[in-house]
Amino acid sequence: MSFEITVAKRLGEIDVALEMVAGDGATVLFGPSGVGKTSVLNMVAGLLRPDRGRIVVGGEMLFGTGVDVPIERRRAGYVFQEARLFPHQCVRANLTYGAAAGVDVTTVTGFLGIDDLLDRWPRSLSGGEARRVAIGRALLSDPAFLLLDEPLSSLDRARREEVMRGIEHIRDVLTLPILMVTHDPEEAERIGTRIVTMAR
Amino acid sequence: MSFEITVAKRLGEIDVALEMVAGDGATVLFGPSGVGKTSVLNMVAGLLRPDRGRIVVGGEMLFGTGVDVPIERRRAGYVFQEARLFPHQCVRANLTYGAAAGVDVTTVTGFLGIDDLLDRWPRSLSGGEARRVAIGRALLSDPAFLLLDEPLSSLDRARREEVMRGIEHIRDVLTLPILMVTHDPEEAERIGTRIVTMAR
Amino acid sequence: MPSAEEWTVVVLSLKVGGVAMMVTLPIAFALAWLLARVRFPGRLLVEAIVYLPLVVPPVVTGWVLLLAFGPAGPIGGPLERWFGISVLFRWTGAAIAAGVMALPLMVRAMRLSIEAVDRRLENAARTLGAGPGRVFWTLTLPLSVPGILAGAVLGFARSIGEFGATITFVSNVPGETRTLPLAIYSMLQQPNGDAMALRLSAISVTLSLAALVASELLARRAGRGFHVL
Amino acid sequence: MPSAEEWTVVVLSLKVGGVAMMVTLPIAFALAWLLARVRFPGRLLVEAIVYLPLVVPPVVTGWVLLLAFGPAGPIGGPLERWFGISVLFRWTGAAIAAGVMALPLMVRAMRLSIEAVDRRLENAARTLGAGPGRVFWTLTLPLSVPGILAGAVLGFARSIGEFGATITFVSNVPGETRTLPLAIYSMLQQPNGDAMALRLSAISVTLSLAALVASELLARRAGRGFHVL
Amino acid sequence: AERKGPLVLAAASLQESMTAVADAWAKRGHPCPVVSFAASSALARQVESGGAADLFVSADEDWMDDLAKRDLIVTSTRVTFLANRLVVVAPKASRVRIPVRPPAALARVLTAGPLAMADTNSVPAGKYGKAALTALGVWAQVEAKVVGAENVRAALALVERAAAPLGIVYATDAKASPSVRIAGVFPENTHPPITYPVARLKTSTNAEAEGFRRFLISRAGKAIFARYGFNAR
Ligand SMILES: Nc1ncnc2c1ncn2[C@@H]1O[C@H](COP(=O)(O)OP(=O)(O)OP(=O)(O)O)[C@@H](O)[C@H]1O
Ligand SMILES: Nc1ncnc2c1ncn2[C@@H]1O[C@H](COP(=O)(O)OP(=O)(O)OP(=O)(O)O)[C@@H](O)[C@H]1O
Ligand SMILES: [Mg+2]
Ligand SMILES: [Mg+2]
Repeated sequence: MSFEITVAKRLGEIDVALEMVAGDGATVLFGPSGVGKTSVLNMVAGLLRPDRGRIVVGGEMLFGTGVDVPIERRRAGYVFQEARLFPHQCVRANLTYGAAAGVDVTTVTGFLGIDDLLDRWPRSLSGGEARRVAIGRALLSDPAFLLLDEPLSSLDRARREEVMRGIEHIRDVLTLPILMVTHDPEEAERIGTRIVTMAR
Repeated sequence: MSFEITVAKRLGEIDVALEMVAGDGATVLFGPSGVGKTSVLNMVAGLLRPDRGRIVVGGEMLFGTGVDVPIERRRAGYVFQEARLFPHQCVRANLTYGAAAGVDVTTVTGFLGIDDLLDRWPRSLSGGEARRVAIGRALLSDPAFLLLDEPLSSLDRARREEVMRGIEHIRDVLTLPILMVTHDPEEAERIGTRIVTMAR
Repeated sequence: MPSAEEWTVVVLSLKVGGVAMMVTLPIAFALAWLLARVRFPGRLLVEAIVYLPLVVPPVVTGWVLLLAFGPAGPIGGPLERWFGISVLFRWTGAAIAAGVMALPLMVRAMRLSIEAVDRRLENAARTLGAGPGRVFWTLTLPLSVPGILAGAVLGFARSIGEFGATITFVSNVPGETRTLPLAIYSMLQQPNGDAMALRLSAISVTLSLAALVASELLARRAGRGFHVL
Repeated sequence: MPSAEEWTVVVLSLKVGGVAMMVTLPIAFALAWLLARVRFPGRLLVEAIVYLPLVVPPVVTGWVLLLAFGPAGPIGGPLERWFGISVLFRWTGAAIAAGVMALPLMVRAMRLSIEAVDRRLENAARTLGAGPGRVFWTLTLPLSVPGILAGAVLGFARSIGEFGATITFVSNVPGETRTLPLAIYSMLQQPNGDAMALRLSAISVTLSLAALVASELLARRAGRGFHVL
Repeated sequence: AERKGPLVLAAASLQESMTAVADAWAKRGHPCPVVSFAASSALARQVESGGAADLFVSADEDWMDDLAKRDLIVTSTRVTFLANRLVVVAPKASRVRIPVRPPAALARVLTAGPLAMADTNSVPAGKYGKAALTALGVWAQVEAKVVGAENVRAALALVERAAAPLGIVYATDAKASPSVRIAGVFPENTHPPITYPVARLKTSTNAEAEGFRRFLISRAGKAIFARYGFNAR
């Protein structure tokens, strides 16, 4: 089982709830804007505490009765909806923030097309460049699973194709569990081993 | 002529340059990530000063020899790549920030699906909700032309359809010049009266 | 319960501190904005002058104020001739001293907040048709509220606690310039005044504590705009 | 050129101000962090105590320090008995006075910056495997640099200018505790000391100006991270 | 309307005694004088800058001379009306006695620990003390042990809190403090006379000013000061 998620959380006047059990591969979370997709990812990452529920990822219980694994030990490779780069660190430092010492950044910078950006400051990056650095940063942090919140928006076709291949590689060769949010049916189709649709 | 843009600008080690003359309707700016699309919009909006060039929109010279119209008098309806909502104002105040007194917000909140969010604070909005508020804010500011930087990313299919229809309405009925950046060929096809491709 | 005399001192302190803070606040914000946003030639000099009262001993500041605001001074002269106003030995002088001493603290705090305002939001506002003035009032100012509050508290506390410049500038006149610190000083001059001095210090602390709590509550309201997740 | 005597005073002032700032900086940052981030029961009380030296007249602060660090005091007693250390009439005492007076200014400035740090970045760091400690050192601290710099300048300037608490606590001992403000005060007590007092004030101002310029340069480096478009 | 009392600028060391005199004056049906207590130096500078007050009572003649030189006082009203003595104090519990002679013995006692004085370069009490110790031939030995306080009361406080075993203060201070005792008195001929002059200021407009000045130097006024340890002149 890659993801076993049963959560409920009240946000203001909205109830976010999801119940899903997903096998190996990538699970695409699909649903209208505001339904709670990002909130679910936040709960899996440990940033948001469910009011009740259970979260098991790759056989490891992250949240449940008496269990609430601290964020930093969940080993989520989380690509946020916004880039969230560290503004005071250059791109290289951002990329290696979560990485083991001596990691080779070129393993990801190649297919992300950010080889030339390593010495730049985040503020000088374009939208798509920042997004790709954020993807690279998550991948280099030796994650146990991936949480991807619309990672491919703001990428052009060619780049999107390359990044999708990267994700497929992670899914098929590295066999990391992946939970991805997207609004693009084509992306969902291609990456998702299965599609979970959330609704109010 | 809706847009007549000849600009060149050096950003760090990158040269952004564009030369285009576009007639009525919507112009889609297409090109790989980092090519300078956002920079062009910033120059048209007046946020970035071209090193040299000329910008004429709807017959009005915004930038050129001896001319540099101040940002606030260019009347650009600019939807930024990030939402940029004012964090200390509720959604309603954000929407009416640039609007004439007494403007009816429901003219845009309907098709944007943000009627229920009017009294919320920006920090509590989801990614797509914030984006839609940003679109509404730009539309309500009585713009002379629209600058849209990937406005439809992070919207689900149904909502995207509605917003696209809204943009088409603005293009065809209100006949405002529109300059839009997108990576989605389908969107480009449907909204763009013409497509301008930028390349290094 | 405070005695009638203590009461006079407290009311006077509040008046002096309150007026000093209120008048200095906008001046400090204008200076903070200037220092944070405008690159002009004499910038570092202006900054140095603002900081002066922090650096030189309060006695010197008081003395300089005395020279400036005396009837023969460059400010006091015209003030006296044209408006018939004299601030020597008057509570207005005490407020001036308090304000001048509080200024550097206020400016620094406000500047920090102004510099932290996201310029991208201001740019967005301008594309929406807001001129620099409107951008200032609707964005820069409200987004700097944390710094303004911090500056106000620091300034008020400093005003309430100001001693050296005040006694040097406007003396220690009961009912006019004998604010809490001066009253405390007077008590400490008497061998048996320790208890009274402590009492007055406690009042002093209570006042500032109240200001502190008020600013915390206001700050909490202002803080709701920020993302935490 | 300063005379040999002035030189002694300047060097002493720098030593006292520098040590006071260096030692107080981490304490202030820890307090600022605590006040900005942790909601604990006695929070307002801690805050009030931090602010005390700002509010009560410096003379009272000096007097309280005297009681605490005197040979019979709760801190001075053990210090003397166990370590044979006495800070009375020593430059170390002057540094303590300066540090205590500078503390509230430093804490407030730092807190402002800590509160302005984007929590979402810290959350991102934690998902990347950084524990609270690493998040603090790699994000909270460096992103608070503007506040730390502002606090350092304010603190240094305040230390260089500290008078009332110092003279009350450790007296005016040449070569040990006679810092610039005390020397200036001594001058002003004499009918013809004005010129000398002004001279020393100018030195004082120059020192702080140097600190100011240094902090501006550092701040410029730190400021490059922020979006402007 | 209520008549306003004169504004009196008085040296801080007169705090208690002057307040008592002002109260006595008020009891006789006069409007209560408004007294501002600060260092003589601060008050004199305020007058020099044009501050309008009625009377100035200085703790030393230097600052009064300074005002006279600038023609700010009505010279005919200047009267030196009080005098003080310089003493060595020790904490109440201490049993130390100060031998005035020989210098070696005096120096040995005074250098046993820090010697609290008002600043010897600037504050009057400190300057008098330095003069006395010089006259007694021990200044060179004692100097290193001296800690200079901002004012006499601060020096006294150091002794009261046992931060210093001995201090040099005015007799009036010693008398007012319950926690110190006088361990020795300096002979009057070892230092310049310690005197307090009063004068009316040229800026004085208050009709009561002259009356209060006369009361200060009257037998009744001086009697009140005497209760606080001053010697009438
Ligand atoms: N503090 C709050 N008060 C009220 N409503 C909130 C609060 N926080 C979040 N919400 C609401 O919770 C819902 C879920 O938000 P979430 O960010 O998870 O949506 P999403 O599915 O990721 O949407 P999108 O596709 O637009 O990013 C949204 O409707 C949002 O408005
Ligand atoms: N200060 C700078 N120093 C160096 N390069 C810069 C700087 N500012 C911008 N650039 C570069 O300029 C290029 C244009 O950026 P811009 O944001 O316009 O791209 P874009 O076409 O909008 O890309 P995207 O589709 O990813 O948003 C980018 O390659 C960016 O890295
Ligand atoms: Mg979302
Ligand atoms: Mg872009």
